[in-house]
Amino acid sequence: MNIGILLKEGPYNHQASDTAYKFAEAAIAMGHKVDAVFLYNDGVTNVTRLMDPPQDDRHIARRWGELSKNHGVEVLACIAASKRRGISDEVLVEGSGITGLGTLTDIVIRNDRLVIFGD
Amino acid sequence: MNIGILLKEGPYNHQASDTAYKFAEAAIAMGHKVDAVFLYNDGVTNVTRLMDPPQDDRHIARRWGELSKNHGVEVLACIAASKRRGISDEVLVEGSGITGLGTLTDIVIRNDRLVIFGD
Amino acid sequence: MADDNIRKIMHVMRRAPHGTIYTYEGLEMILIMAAYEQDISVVFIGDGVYALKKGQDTTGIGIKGFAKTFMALDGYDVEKLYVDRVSLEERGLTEGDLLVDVEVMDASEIGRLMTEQDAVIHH
Amino acid sequence: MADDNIRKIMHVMRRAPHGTIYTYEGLEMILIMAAYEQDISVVFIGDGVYALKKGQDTTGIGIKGFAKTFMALDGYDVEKLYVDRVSLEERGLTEGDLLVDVEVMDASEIGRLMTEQDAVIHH
Amino acid sequence: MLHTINKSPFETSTMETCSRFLQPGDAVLFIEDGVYAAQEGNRFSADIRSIMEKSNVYALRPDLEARGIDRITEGIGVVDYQGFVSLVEEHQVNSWF
Amino acid sequence: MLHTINKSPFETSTMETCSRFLQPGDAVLFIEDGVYAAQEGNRFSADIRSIMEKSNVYALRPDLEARGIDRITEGIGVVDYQGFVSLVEEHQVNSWF
Repeated sequence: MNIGILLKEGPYNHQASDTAYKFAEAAIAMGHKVDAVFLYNDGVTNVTRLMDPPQDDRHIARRWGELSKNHGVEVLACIAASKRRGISDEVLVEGSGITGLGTLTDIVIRNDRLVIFGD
Repeated sequence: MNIGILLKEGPYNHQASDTAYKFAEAAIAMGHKVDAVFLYNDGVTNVTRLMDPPQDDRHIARRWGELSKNHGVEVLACIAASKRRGISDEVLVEGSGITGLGTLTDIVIRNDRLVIFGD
Repeated sequence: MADDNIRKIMHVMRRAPHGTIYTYEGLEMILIMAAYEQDISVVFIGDGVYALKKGQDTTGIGIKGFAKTFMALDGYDVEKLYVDRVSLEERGLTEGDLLVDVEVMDASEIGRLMTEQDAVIHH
Repeated sequence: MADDNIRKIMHVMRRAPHGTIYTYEGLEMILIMAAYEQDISVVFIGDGVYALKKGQDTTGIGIKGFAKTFMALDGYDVEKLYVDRVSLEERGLTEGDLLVDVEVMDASEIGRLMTEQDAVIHH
Repeated sequence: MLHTINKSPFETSTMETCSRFLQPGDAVLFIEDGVYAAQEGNRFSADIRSIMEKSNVYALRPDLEARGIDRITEGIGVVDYQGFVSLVEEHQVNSWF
Repeated sequence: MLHTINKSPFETSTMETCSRFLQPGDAVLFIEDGVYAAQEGNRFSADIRSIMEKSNVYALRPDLEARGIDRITEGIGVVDYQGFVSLVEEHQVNSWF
C-alpha cells in the first residue's frame, strides 16, 4: 500500500506530529511505502532545524529528516503556510523541502491512502 | 492601570494573537500602560522575523516589534518554549527578546492585571 | 477510475471562521486542487456552516475576510457544496442566511458520500 | 498584601495530558513561579483531572511522561491542589484514582477562590 | 471577576464549564468564536439567560461583526476593544479557552 | 471507511458529530485524547455502545497506556500502531479533529 500523510499541527504543542511519526514508522516496518509527509497549517513548523528541545527529549525535525533519508519519505512543507509562519529554506532541516499545494494534490493522486493528523 | 499580557498561541493560525494586539492597542489609546507581552507555548512563534505573509495581510511579528518601539511594551518569548519551537536570537524580530519564566512572574508582580489570550 | 489523474476529494469545513485559520487555509487548498481539476466536494458540518453566514465584516478584527471566496468557487467548477441539516438547524440558521447556494443534506447521505471518496480532508 | 513581592496565582489545568503540551508547559510555569515564592494554587477542572490519573505510561507514544512531577510539587511548597468534584465524578474517577492528595471541592467554592487571586492562568 | 470565553458552545464545553464557577458579581465576555453563544434563538439562549441571572454578559462587537451575527440575545451588552479594556479595569480577569 | 477521533468527548462535540455520519461497515478508532471515550463506566458508555451497533470500535493502546486507562468498555478492540496501519489497509480514512 502507498501512503501519503498530511500533518496539520506543529511539533511538541500537539501530539499529532508524534502520532504521525509513529504511524509512518509502523507502516514502513510492515513493508508499506510512505511516499510523503505533507505539512500544512502550523504543521510546517515541524521542520525548522533551529528547534533545540531538552537533551532527553525527541528532536522532532531531525526525526523527520532521518525518516526521509532512511526510507525515501518526502517531507514537504506548504510554501504559503510556511511563509506565514517564518519557515523558509534558511531554517529547513536536512531531508525536508518546501513546495506548493499542487504537490499535495499529486500525493493524493499517486497514493492509495491519505492519512491525516491534526488537532 | 498597568497591564501584562500572556499570549499562548502562534500567529495567523489562531485569532488569539490578533485579539491580544487589538486589546493592547485599545488599552494604550485609553492611557493605560501595557508593560509587557509574554509569549508562551506556541505563542513564541509570534516574533520570528522570517514570517512573510501576503502583501495585503498584516505582518504580525513586525506589528509586535513596532508596538514595543512606539509604546515601550516589552515583547518577550519564553526561552524553554522557544527552544522547542526553533525560535532563537537568530530569527527574532527587532523589538522582541527571549527570557525565562521568572520574567513572567515579575510581570504578574508588577502589574495590576494579567490578561491572557490563547485557544 | 474514469481518468487516472482525477480523484474524488471531499473537504470538510468543521470550524468557525476567523477564530482559527483552518477554514481559510482549507479554502486555499480547495482552490489549488480545483485548478488541478480534481473532483472536489465541500461539506459544511458543525461550526463549519458559519463560514457561509451572510454579512461577515472582518474590518474590526483586522483579519482579511474570505467569505466571498466561497461565492467564487463556482468559477473554479467547485459546485458540490453540501450542508449538514442538523448543524444548520441547531444554530438557528436557514438556507436564507447563507452566502451561496448549497444542498442541505442529512448526515446519513453525507456519510454515504464520504465512503465514495478517495480522500476526505477536514479543515 | 502581606509581602509586596508575593502574589496569589492560580493555575487551572483544563486539558488532558499528552494530546497537547499545555499541561506539561503549565507545570514548568508552576515550578518557576513556586521557586519565586509566589502563593500558588493548582486547580484541576474538566479533562485537567486526567493529568493526575495513576498508571500513566507514555513509553509507547514516545513522549516523556510528567505525571510524577505533580508528586514533587509538595517539595516546592505547592500544596494547594484542588479538584473540581463534578469533573472527577463525570469521568467515573474517584480520589483513589489520583496520584497525589488533593482537596475535592465544589465549583462554587473554587469559583470563590478564583475571585481572590491576583492572576488566574489556564493551561 | 471577568470571565472571557473564546470558544463556540456548539463545539466545546468551555462555556458550560465556566458557568459552573461563576460568582455573584462576576461578568462574562464572549470573544472570538465565543460570540456565537450570543446569537439570538440558538439552542444556548436558555443557558445564556441563566448566566445572566448571576452575571452581566457582554460580547465583543468586532467579533460579532466578523461573524455576521446581527441578532443578539436580549440583555447581552455589546462592547468594542475599549469596552473590553474598561471591563478589565473593573475586574480581575479569568480567560477560559 | 475508518473514522479516527482524537478528541475527548468530555471537551468537544467531535465524537457526537462523527457518530451521526457513520455508515454500516465503517470502523471507528480512538487515538490521542480521543481514547478517554473508551474508558469503562464514564458517561459516554451508552453512546459508545450505540456506535458499536453499527461499527467496529477500536482504541490505540499506546494512547490508552499513556493516559493510564486500564478498564475499557467491553467490545472495544485495542490496537497498536501496526494495528492502526492494518485498519488503514482495510479502509479509506476519515480523520476527525
